[in-house]
Amino acid sequence: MPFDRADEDELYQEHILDHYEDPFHRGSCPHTTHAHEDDNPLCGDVVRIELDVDAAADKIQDAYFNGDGCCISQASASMLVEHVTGKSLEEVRNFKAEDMLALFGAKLTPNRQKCCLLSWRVLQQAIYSPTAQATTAEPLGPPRTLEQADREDHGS
Amino acid sequence: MPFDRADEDELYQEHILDHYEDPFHRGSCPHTTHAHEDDNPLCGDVVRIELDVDAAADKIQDAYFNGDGCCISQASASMLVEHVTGKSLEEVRNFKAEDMLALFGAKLTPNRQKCCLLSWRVLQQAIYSPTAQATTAEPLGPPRTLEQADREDHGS
Amino acid sequence: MALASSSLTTVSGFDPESIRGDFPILQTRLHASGDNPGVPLVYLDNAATTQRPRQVIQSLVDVYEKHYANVHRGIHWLSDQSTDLYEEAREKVRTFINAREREEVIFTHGTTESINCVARSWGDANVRAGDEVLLSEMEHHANLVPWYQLAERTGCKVRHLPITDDGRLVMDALPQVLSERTRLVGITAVSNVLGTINPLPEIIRQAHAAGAKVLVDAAQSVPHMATDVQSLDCDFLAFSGHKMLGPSGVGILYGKRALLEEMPPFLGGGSMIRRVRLDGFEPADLPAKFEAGTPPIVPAIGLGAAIDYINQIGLDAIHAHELLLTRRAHDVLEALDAGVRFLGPKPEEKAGIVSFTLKNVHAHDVAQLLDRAGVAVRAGHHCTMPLHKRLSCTSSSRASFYFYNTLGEVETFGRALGDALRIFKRK
Amino acid sequence: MALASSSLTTVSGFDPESIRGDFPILQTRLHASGDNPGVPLVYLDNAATTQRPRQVIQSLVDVYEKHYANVHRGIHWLSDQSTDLYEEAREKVRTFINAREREEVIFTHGTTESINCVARSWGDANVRAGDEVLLSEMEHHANLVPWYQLAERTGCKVRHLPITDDGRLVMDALPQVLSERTRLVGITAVSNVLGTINPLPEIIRQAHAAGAKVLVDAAQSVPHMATDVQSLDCDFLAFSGHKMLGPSGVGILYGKRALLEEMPPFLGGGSMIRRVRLDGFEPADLPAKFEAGTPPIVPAIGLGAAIDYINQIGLDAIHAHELLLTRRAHDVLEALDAGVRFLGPKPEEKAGIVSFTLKNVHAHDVAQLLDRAGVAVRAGHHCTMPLHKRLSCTSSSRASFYFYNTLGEVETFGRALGDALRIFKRK
Ligand SMILES: Cc1ncc(COP(=O)(O)O)c(C=O)c1O
Ligand SMILES: Cc1ncc(COP(=O)(O)O)c(C=O)c1O
Repeated sequence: MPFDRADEDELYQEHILDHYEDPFHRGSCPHTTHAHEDDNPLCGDVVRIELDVDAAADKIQDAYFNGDGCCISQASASMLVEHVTGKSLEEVRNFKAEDMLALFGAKLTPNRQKCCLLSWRVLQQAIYSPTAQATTAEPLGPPRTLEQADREDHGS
Repeated sequence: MPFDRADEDELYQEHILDHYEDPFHRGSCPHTTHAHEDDNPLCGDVVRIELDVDAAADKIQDAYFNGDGCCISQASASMLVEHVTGKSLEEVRNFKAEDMLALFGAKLTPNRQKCCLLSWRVLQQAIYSPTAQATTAEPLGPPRTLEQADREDHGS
Repeated sequence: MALASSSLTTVSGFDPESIRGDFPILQTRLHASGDNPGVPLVYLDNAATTQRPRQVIQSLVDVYEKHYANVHRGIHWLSDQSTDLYEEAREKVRTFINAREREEVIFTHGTTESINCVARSWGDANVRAGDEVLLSEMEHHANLVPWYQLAERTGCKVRHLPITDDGRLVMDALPQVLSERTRLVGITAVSNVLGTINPLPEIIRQAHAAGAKVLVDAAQSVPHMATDVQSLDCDFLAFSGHKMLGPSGVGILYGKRALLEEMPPFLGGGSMIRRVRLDGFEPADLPAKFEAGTPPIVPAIGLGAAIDYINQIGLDAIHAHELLLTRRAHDVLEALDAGVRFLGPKPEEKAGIVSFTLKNVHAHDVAQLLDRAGVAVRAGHHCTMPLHKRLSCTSSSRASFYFYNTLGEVETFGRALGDALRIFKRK
Repeated sequence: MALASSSLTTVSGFDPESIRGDFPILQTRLHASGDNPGVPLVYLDNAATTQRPRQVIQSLVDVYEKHYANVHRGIHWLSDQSTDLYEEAREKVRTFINAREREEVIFTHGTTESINCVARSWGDANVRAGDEVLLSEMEHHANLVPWYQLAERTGCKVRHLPITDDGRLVMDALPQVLSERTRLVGITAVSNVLGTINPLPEIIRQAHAAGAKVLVDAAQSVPHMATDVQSLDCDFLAFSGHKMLGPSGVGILYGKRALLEEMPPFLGGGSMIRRVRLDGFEPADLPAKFEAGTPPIVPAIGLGAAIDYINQIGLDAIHAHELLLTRRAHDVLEALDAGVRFLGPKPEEKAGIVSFTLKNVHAHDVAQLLDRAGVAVRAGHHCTMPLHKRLSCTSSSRASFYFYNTLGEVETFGRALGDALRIFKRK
C-alpha cells in the first residue's frame, strides 16, 4: 500500500524556508506583458505571476510573483519565478508538472502537491495571458486551457 | 434480540388450510349495503369485503369476502367474515388489530402480520363505506381513516 | 441425480465448495432449538443482495482499526491513508468496468441514487416538455420512478419498449418507439426478475443513431458478467456494491466525462464545490462535483476488496457456474409437476435468476414454506410492478444465484418445494 | 502543569483512559520506521469524523457474518433478522433525539443528503420566487449550497443572519432578516469551525412566529449534547453517523410527521412506492417514502450500536469533558505567544472545537508540522468559505475533541505547536 510518507523534516528544510521567508522577486513586475492569478480554493492559497515577455526574443525577461498561502505554495512560487527568468517560452511550455515537483525538491503527498503545483499552473496560464497594457504583446500560440493543464498534471 | 421465529408448522396447520381451501362465504353478498376493497401492494394480496348491515338493529346481518393472495391473507379473511357475521357495529369497531391476530391463531412475523391484517383493515373501512345501491344505509358515525387504522395497528 | 450433479460441477470447472469457507454466513444453521440442530441456510436471494467473504469484512475492520479518517480534506497521516485507499478503490472500479478515466467513476450510495442523480442533474438540464424518455417494460422501479418524477417536473413523456410473453425485448419495436424526440433510453442490462440479458450493443447503437443518450441499469449484470463501458459505449451506467459482495451503502455512477462535465451538480454540500460565496457557488472538478459531503469511505474501500475477490474467481467462471445452476433449477422445478410457469426466457438466454409461479400456491406461501427448510428465496413483485402486470401476475417467487451456490443447494430447493406442495395437496 | 491536568481530570468526573482501550485506532503509532518507534496518534480531527469503538466495529461484523439480507422485502429468516435489527436501530435513533414517532426518523446517507432531501422535496414544493430562505453566516457548505441550488431553481432569495466578530449570531438582527416572506430558517446547532452553540429555542420561536419552518443542521451537536426534537420544536433535523462513532455511510433526517406526509418523495425507486404503473406511481407510507432503494442497512445497525455506546458514557459527561479539553487548549495556545487568533467565542460558550490562526504560520503548515508529531488537526476552510471570508481569513487550523481525547493529548498538541513555531522562527 502506498503509505510512503514524505519526509516532513525535508519539507521544512533550509532551502525551502529560505524561499518562504526571503522570496525571490515577490512583488510587481516593473514592465508586465503577461499575468495570471489563481487560487487553490481548498486551502485558500493564492498566487499571481507577472511576466515581462520579450516576444521577439521568445524569452522571459523578468518574472515576479505575489500571493498568500502555505510555505509550499509560496516557496515553490519563488523557486519557479527564479527558475524561469531568462528561459524561452518553449522551455516554459515543456516544463511539466513533474519538473516542478523536482524543482521543489522535497517529497510531497498528493494533497500537498496541489500546493506546489499552483504556481506552475498559474505560470502555464500566464504565458497565454497578455495584459491589456502590453499592447505590443503577440499571441503566443493556441492557449492551453486549465483543464488541459489539469489532465497533464494527473496524466504525467 | 427479537429473533423468535413463528412456528411455521403452526402457520400451515389444518385449521388455517381449511379456511384457505374451503373458505367461509367467499363470493358476493346477496344484499350488499357496505363494501370495501384494498390491497397490499408489496405482495399483491387483494381483499374485498361486502356486508349486509342492518342499521336499525346495529348489526352485521351477512358478510362475504373475495380476493386473491397468500394463504394467510385469504384464510384470515375467511375467518374474519365468519367471526363478524351477526356482530354489532360496536363490536366490529372494538375488534382491534391484536384481536385479529389472536383470531388467526398462528404466530406471525411482522411481515406476515400485514397479510393477516389486510382483511381487518378492509373491514374497518367497509363499515363506513355504504354502497351506492344501498340508499337506505345510514351514516355510521365519523369515518376512521386508513391512516388512523394504521396507527392503531402499530400503536396497540 | 447426485452423480449427475457432481459431473455437472466438473463441467462448469468451478467448484463453489472451494470458496464457501470464505463466507461466514453461509455456515449458518436456521431454526435450531433445543435438540433440533436446525437446517443449513440455502441462500438463494442474491438478486436482492449478496453475502460477503471474510476478506471483504476484514477490509472494513482494517480501515476502521488502522486507516480511518475523513478523505480529501485533511493533510494529516490518517487522512492521507483514507484518501489513498478510497482512490485506490475508485481505480479498481474503473478497471473493473474499463472506464477510460477515474473521473468518470462516481461513488454514490447505490444504483437507485445513481439513476436519480442522472434524472435530476442530466434530466432537468436536458429534457423538456414534449421530449421522450424510453424505458423497457421490464425495468426495476429504480429505473422507472425517477423518470416518472422527471416527467412530472418537465412534462416529458415516458414511453416503454414492449417485451414478449417469455420476457425478451421486442427489438423490432425499437425503431417505432425511438424517435428524434427521444432524449434518453433507460435500459436494464439484466432483468432482476426475468434474468433476461438484453442486447445492449444493438440498443445503444440505435439509440445513438436517433440522438438519444443511454443509461444502463447494470445492478444485475456487473456482479455476474464482464462489463466494458468503452466498448458498450453507454453514456451512463449504474450499479450497487451490495449485489457484488460489497458492503452496504455504496454504489457507482459511471458517466462519460463530457456529459458529467456539462451536467450541473446534483447534491450540494462540502467537496462538490470549488468556491462558495454568500450569493452562490462554483462546482468542483470531477469526480468530486458529484460526491457531496462525506462519501461512503469505508463501504467504497470494501467494494474495492470485493472486486479483488471477484477478479480472483473470474467473471467467466462465475457466469458459467450460474448457468449450470439455472439449468438445474429449471429442470428441478419442471419435475415437480405443479403447474410451474417460468417468468423469463430459457436458461441459455438469461442470468442466474429463476422466477416462477405455481398453479395453486401463492408466492408468499412458497417463500414461507421454503424458509422452513432453510431456503431463502424472494416472493412478491421484486420492485417490478409494471412487469408483473404485463405478465398478468401479481407476484412471483424468485431463486437467484451467485457463484457460491451449489448444485446440492438447488436440489435442496427442489425437495423443499416438493414438501411445500404436499402441504397444499393434502386433500 | 501535570498536576493541574490531573486535578482537572477529576473535575470532569470522566476518565477517558477507562475507555480508550475500546478504540483500536487510538493505539496507532505514526511514522515508525526501522529503529524509530514513531509517535502515538493524537487524533484531534473529530469534527471531520470520529473513530469507532470495538463494539461498533463488531456490530458490523456480526451482521455480515450472521444476520445479513435485504430488509423489508423478503419473508425469509435472514431478511426478518436484518429488518428487525434495522428497525431496532431506527428506534434507538428515535429515542436518542426523542422524536415522537419512528416514522419521523428517516435513514439517509449523511447530513448532506438529509438537507438536500429537504431542499428538493419540501423546498421545491413550498418555496416560490420572492420567498426567502434564511441561513446564518456560519453555516457549513452542506447547509448553504442546497439552498443556493433551490434559489437557482425557484428564484427565491437566500438571506443571511450575521455573526459577531467573535462568532456568535447577532440575535438582535433576527427580527430584521425574518419576515413573512421567510419560508425556512436553516441553522446549525453548533458551528463546525467556531464551536458556537446557537440559541436554537429562541430562533425557532421567532421563526415559527414569522410562519417559517426551521431546519437544524445538528451534525456537530447530536454527537456531543442531548437533543430533544420535541422540546426544540424544530421542523427538520439532520445529522451524520460517522461523526458520532457510527459507520461510514449513514445519516438521519428527522422531520415532523405532518410535514413529511405532505412532502413529495425525493429519490425514486424501490421501497418508496406503494404502487407503480406504467404511467405513474403512488408513494409509500413513512418512513419508506424517503428511503428509496436498498438503504444503508448495516451502517444503520452500526449507528444503533454507536448510540448504545454513547448512552453508556452519557452525553453530560461527554459535554463536560470536552469543555475541559477546550479550556485547556485555549490556555495552551495562548501560552505559545505566537499571535494566536481564536475563531469563535470563549470556551464556556462553545463545544469542543478550537479553530485558530497564527500570525506567521499558515494553517496548512501548522497541520503538516503537527502531523510530524502525530497530532491530527485539520487545516483549511472546513467547508465554510463564507464564514472564513466574514472573518477575513482564508484558512484556519482546527483541533476538535471527542470524549476519548485526554488532557495529555492537549499538552502534546501544545508542545508540538511550540516546536513548529521554532522552525519558522529560526532567524
Ligand atoms: C455543521 C456540519 N454540517 C454538515 C456537515 C456535513 O456532514 P456530512 O459530510 O456527513 O454529510 C458537517 C460535517 O462535515 C458539519 O460539520
Ligand atoms: C435491476 C435493478 N436495478 C436497480 C436496483 C436497485 O438497487 P439498489 O436498491 O441497490 O439501489 C436493483 C436491486 O434491487 C435491481 O435489481
